[in-house]
Amino acid sequence: MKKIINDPKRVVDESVAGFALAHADLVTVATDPIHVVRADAPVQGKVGIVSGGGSGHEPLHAGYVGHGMLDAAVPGAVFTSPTPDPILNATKAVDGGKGVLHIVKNYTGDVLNFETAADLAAADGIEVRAVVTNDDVAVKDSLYTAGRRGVAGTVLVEKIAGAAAERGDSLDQVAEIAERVNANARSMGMALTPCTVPHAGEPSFTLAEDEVEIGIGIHGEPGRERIKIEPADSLVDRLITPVIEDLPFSSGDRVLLFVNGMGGTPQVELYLAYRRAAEVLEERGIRIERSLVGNYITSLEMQGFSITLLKLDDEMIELWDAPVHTAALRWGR
Amino acid sequence: MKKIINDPKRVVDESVAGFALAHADLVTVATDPIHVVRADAPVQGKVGIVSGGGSGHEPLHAGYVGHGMLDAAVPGAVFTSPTPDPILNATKAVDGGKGVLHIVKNYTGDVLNFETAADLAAADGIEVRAVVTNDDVAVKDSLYTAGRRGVAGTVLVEKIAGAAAERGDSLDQVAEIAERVNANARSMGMALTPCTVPHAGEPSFTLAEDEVEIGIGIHGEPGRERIKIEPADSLVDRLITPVIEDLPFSSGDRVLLFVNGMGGTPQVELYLAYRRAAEVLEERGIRIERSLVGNYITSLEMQGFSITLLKLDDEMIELWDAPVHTAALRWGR
Amino acid sequence: MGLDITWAVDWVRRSAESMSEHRVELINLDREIGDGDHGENMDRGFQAVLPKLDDLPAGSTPSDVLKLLATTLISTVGGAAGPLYGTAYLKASGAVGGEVSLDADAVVRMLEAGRDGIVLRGKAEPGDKTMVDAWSPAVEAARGAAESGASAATTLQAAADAAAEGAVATEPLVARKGRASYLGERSAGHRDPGAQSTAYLLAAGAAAASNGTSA
Amino acid sequence: MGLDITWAVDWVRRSAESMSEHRVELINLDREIGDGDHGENMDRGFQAVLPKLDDLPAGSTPSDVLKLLATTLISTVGGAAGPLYGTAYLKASGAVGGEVSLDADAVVRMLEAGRDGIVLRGKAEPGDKTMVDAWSPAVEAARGAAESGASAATTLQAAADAAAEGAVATEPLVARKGRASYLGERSAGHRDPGAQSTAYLLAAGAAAASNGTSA
Ligand SMILES: Nc1ncnc2c1ncn2[C@@H]1O[C@H](COP(=O)(O)OP(=O)(O)O)[C@@H](O)[C@H]1O
Ligand SMILES: Nc1ncnc2c1ncn2[C@@H]1O[C@H](COP(=O)(O)OP(=O)(O)O)[C@@H](O)[C@H]1O
Ligand SMILES: [Mg+2]
Ligand SMILES: [Mg+2]
Ligand SMILES: [Mg+2]
Ligand SMILES: [Mg+2]
Repeated sequence: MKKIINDPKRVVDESVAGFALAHADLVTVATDPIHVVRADAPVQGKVGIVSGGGSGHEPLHAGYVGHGMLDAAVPGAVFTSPTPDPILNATKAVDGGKGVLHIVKNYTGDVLNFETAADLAAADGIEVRAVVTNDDVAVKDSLYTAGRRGVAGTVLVEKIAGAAAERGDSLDQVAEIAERVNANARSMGMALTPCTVPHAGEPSFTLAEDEVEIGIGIHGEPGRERIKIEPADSLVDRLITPVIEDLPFSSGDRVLLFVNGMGGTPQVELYLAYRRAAEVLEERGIRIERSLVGNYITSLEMQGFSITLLKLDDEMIELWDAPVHTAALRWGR
Repeated sequence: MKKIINDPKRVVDESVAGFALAHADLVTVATDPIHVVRADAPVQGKVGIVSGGGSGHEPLHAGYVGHGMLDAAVPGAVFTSPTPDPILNATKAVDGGKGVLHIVKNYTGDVLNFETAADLAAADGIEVRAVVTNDDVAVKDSLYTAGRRGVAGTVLVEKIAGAAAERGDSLDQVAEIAERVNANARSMGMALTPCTVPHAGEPSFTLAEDEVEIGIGIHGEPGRERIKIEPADSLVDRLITPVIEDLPFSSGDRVLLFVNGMGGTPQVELYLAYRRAAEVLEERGIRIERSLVGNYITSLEMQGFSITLLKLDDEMIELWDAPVHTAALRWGR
Repeated sequence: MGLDITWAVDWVRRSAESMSEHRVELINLDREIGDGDHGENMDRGFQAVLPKLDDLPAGSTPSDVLKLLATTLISTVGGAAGPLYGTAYLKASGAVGGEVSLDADAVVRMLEAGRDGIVLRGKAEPGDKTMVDAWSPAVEAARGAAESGASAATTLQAAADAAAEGAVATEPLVARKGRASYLGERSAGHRDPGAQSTAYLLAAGAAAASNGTSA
Repeated sequence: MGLDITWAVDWVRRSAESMSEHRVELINLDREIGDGDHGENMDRGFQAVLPKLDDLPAGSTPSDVLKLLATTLISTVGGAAGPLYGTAYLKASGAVGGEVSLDADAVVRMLEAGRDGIVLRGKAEPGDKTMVDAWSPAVEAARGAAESGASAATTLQAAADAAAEGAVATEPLVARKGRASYLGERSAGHRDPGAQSTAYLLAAGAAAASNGTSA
């Protein structure tokens, strides 16, 4: 394992400390237990939004703390959900009197820890609602599984819900739009290479020189199937087809096309994938209204990418375009 | 070699095509020969700024085309300087009557091809000046070498010169500030892993499981020395010390600290490195006024990072803060 | 002879030792069908509780130790295992509240409450390839032992043995809860890391008990 | 017998073939001490000129062929090699302008002008571990051959042989120009890719010439 780290046990602490120094204008970082809070929190009269989860997916979530998006992020150990304490602290820190929304990716650990924190916050008189994202079509949803995973769609939920909160929506309204974005978002990813969790020291799985994993999760969880590498256009087709057919997205739909890198993928490959994805949508009469291309929700240094489609309505477009000022996503100010 | 590509010979064309589709609001892309031009070019009464070089360093340069930065970018084949034709075409396309600045990284190929293009543009009556960036302290500068390489400092030159052009400075003034930024910027990088040029199909060099390369260039050119991997803090010290001592940067200086990823480095590691770099500067009484952390000039999927320091003056700070709206760098609008 | 505060503290100490010792093994099991952090998570949690044991007030009961363990795990482990084990120990603590010394029946009540806590939070059924597949046979075995008149220590040993078998028996199963469920059929052929850690934790309890009896 | 338009066209064709054939080898040499693109760059450039050869107007001279080659390389190769070889062929073209058939002296003039063009643009001296280290001995050898009365073909063969030796002789050198110079001492022990491509290109010229003589 080669990484730019010191003690594997201190990776998250030291990285978040660096983040705090680099973005002191945007965030305040509390340590022990660690959570990242918008510098001007709590914003009175605004719904607070807290998200979090295991570290290793940066810029998710700390990179999205700031005006128009999250009020706080709670990073756990690498790929490990945070415990309830920092979630509770973050929830208290961002409560501006209008309640707090938890945006939680659908993993057993995240759901359970956020649940506990929400119970504790409620006991302290803070109104909390949770939206659980589960946009990954790679895993069959069923009563007999943990359900679909929350992946790249989470970024879109955070941006759009963040804008709704910023314009003054109520907790119910913010939760409703967050649910709506999640319900209209679908994703699927693939990996060329595994990633290595610092404290594990070994790659999360192994792939032969000519193999790729289709349907990969964002924790290096193996996916749907392992196949021989194919040209980029075929790989894009393998991801976008199930995404399109799941919702389904149909001719005339307006979408946001999000091509996300897994952390170790060069931009040149992401845009190359974007080209094919746009072509497929064009062929199907699906209109790309907005785009996002880059490493926005990652798995450490994993190489690979995911494709997310979000079916847009006018309100979502307006909220997507609204100003946002965070470390990783910024426009309009 | 595992990459998200189709035909290795069409990587740049297809990727730039994707870029054009994703950022149609910002840029227009001319093909054959390929160059990326600001959507509203030529901006009358504004100095045009053109940069370019081999592909594989994305977001450099196309990601920096837009308001407040570059007017055009000319991507060559991967790691290969573009030929004079597209540079000439780009130069003509962005000439708004006030002349054009070429920002060229100091590599024999880039210098020669931009020189030829400038001669041809001059023959067409366009006033062209070139600024050659050479901020890499890893390579000893000497009469007997090709001189220092232009690396991450180039991004800072492009941003600040771009802002000067946007506010209406003359060609001489824009060139002067570009020279000033280059003269006050120093960088050094390292790599954990090599990168693989698509048409080569093999890694640019090999490193053992426990080796890193100090002083790496942005084309996977081997650097100063190969050492056993060390903790992140020591690696940061190995990069920042020669950077500080070269200019030199001294107590009381105000700087921009730029921690750049080589393309395959996760953010968690970049911020961890930033933490140590900030600590070193603090110890030396050097004041961090501005920061930039991320993958801004890369070597395909190479893992590693570089540290750049720019000694700031008031004008540079003002120009750094000025609005910029490009695919990869955006604030203030 | 029942299991008292000394046993309870010893259980936690031995558990911490076992989690350290098997940290890499549990990480590797979790890498196969999860995300490779289970050993790290458990080790972090149990290391965190050790210093707190010294601050237990005089007169503390096994229930107090279990509660301390529960709250520490909840606030340090994270992931799925943190809340699940946290709830297990919290409910176990409640089931033997106030008792100074646990007899065989108390051991059964404790284990059953623990298992029920996990099921309440995690909604897994036996056969879903989770830690429940170690806890459930452990509870049954303990009940059987206690009903046939075994000592508390022997009862706990029976539970530990059954948990170990239960962990092994997760290998052919297809996971239907937790991260491994994303793998579908491909989860078969691997042991569930949480079931294995459960086996180690109950083995630590049994070892502490037999040590107490023989001492 | 001098070297005429047929020879010139054949030289370019054989050069293209040689660059294709040695593409991977030149990439690998460049990977060692550069950025791994030299073979790709040269192959792209020479492939681009092939279709244009068919459009040469009747009455074209070797100089016209060299000029076409020069402008094509300049506009398709990029990198350092594009402008350097481009300038070399442009100056070589100029040195034999209007001549229908090149004798040994013309071959020397052509090679010398090419070498000087490279030095003018690249500022490298012999011993800097660049293509100049193949071109310079080639020019000297050609001059020696021509002075001792050799034919144009033999003169070119002498140049090609000297270039090949010159390329080999770059191996122990420490690079002082181009990308390899960044390596300092570590560039020693590797052959310069540009010197090697020069050797192949001159060999192609000599082969075309000897083919012409024997035909
Ligand atoms: N719903 C559930 N019910 C019971 N146990 C579960 C459930 N989900 C996960 N587990 C257990 O948790 C273990 C994984 O724990 P851990 O790796 O620490 O957490 P995470 O999966 O969040 O990384 C699994 O091996 C399984 O035994
Ligand atoms: N200044 C120079 N003078 C002469 N030849 C040079 C000079 N710089 C580079 N070269 C030649 O160019 C070759 C590299 O060409 P190429 O790999 O195509 O370009 P780049 O270095 O831009 O990738 C070197 O092997 C060397 O022979
Ligand atoms: Mg986990
Ligand atoms: Mg090159
Ligand atoms: Mg796990
Ligand atoms: Mg090269």
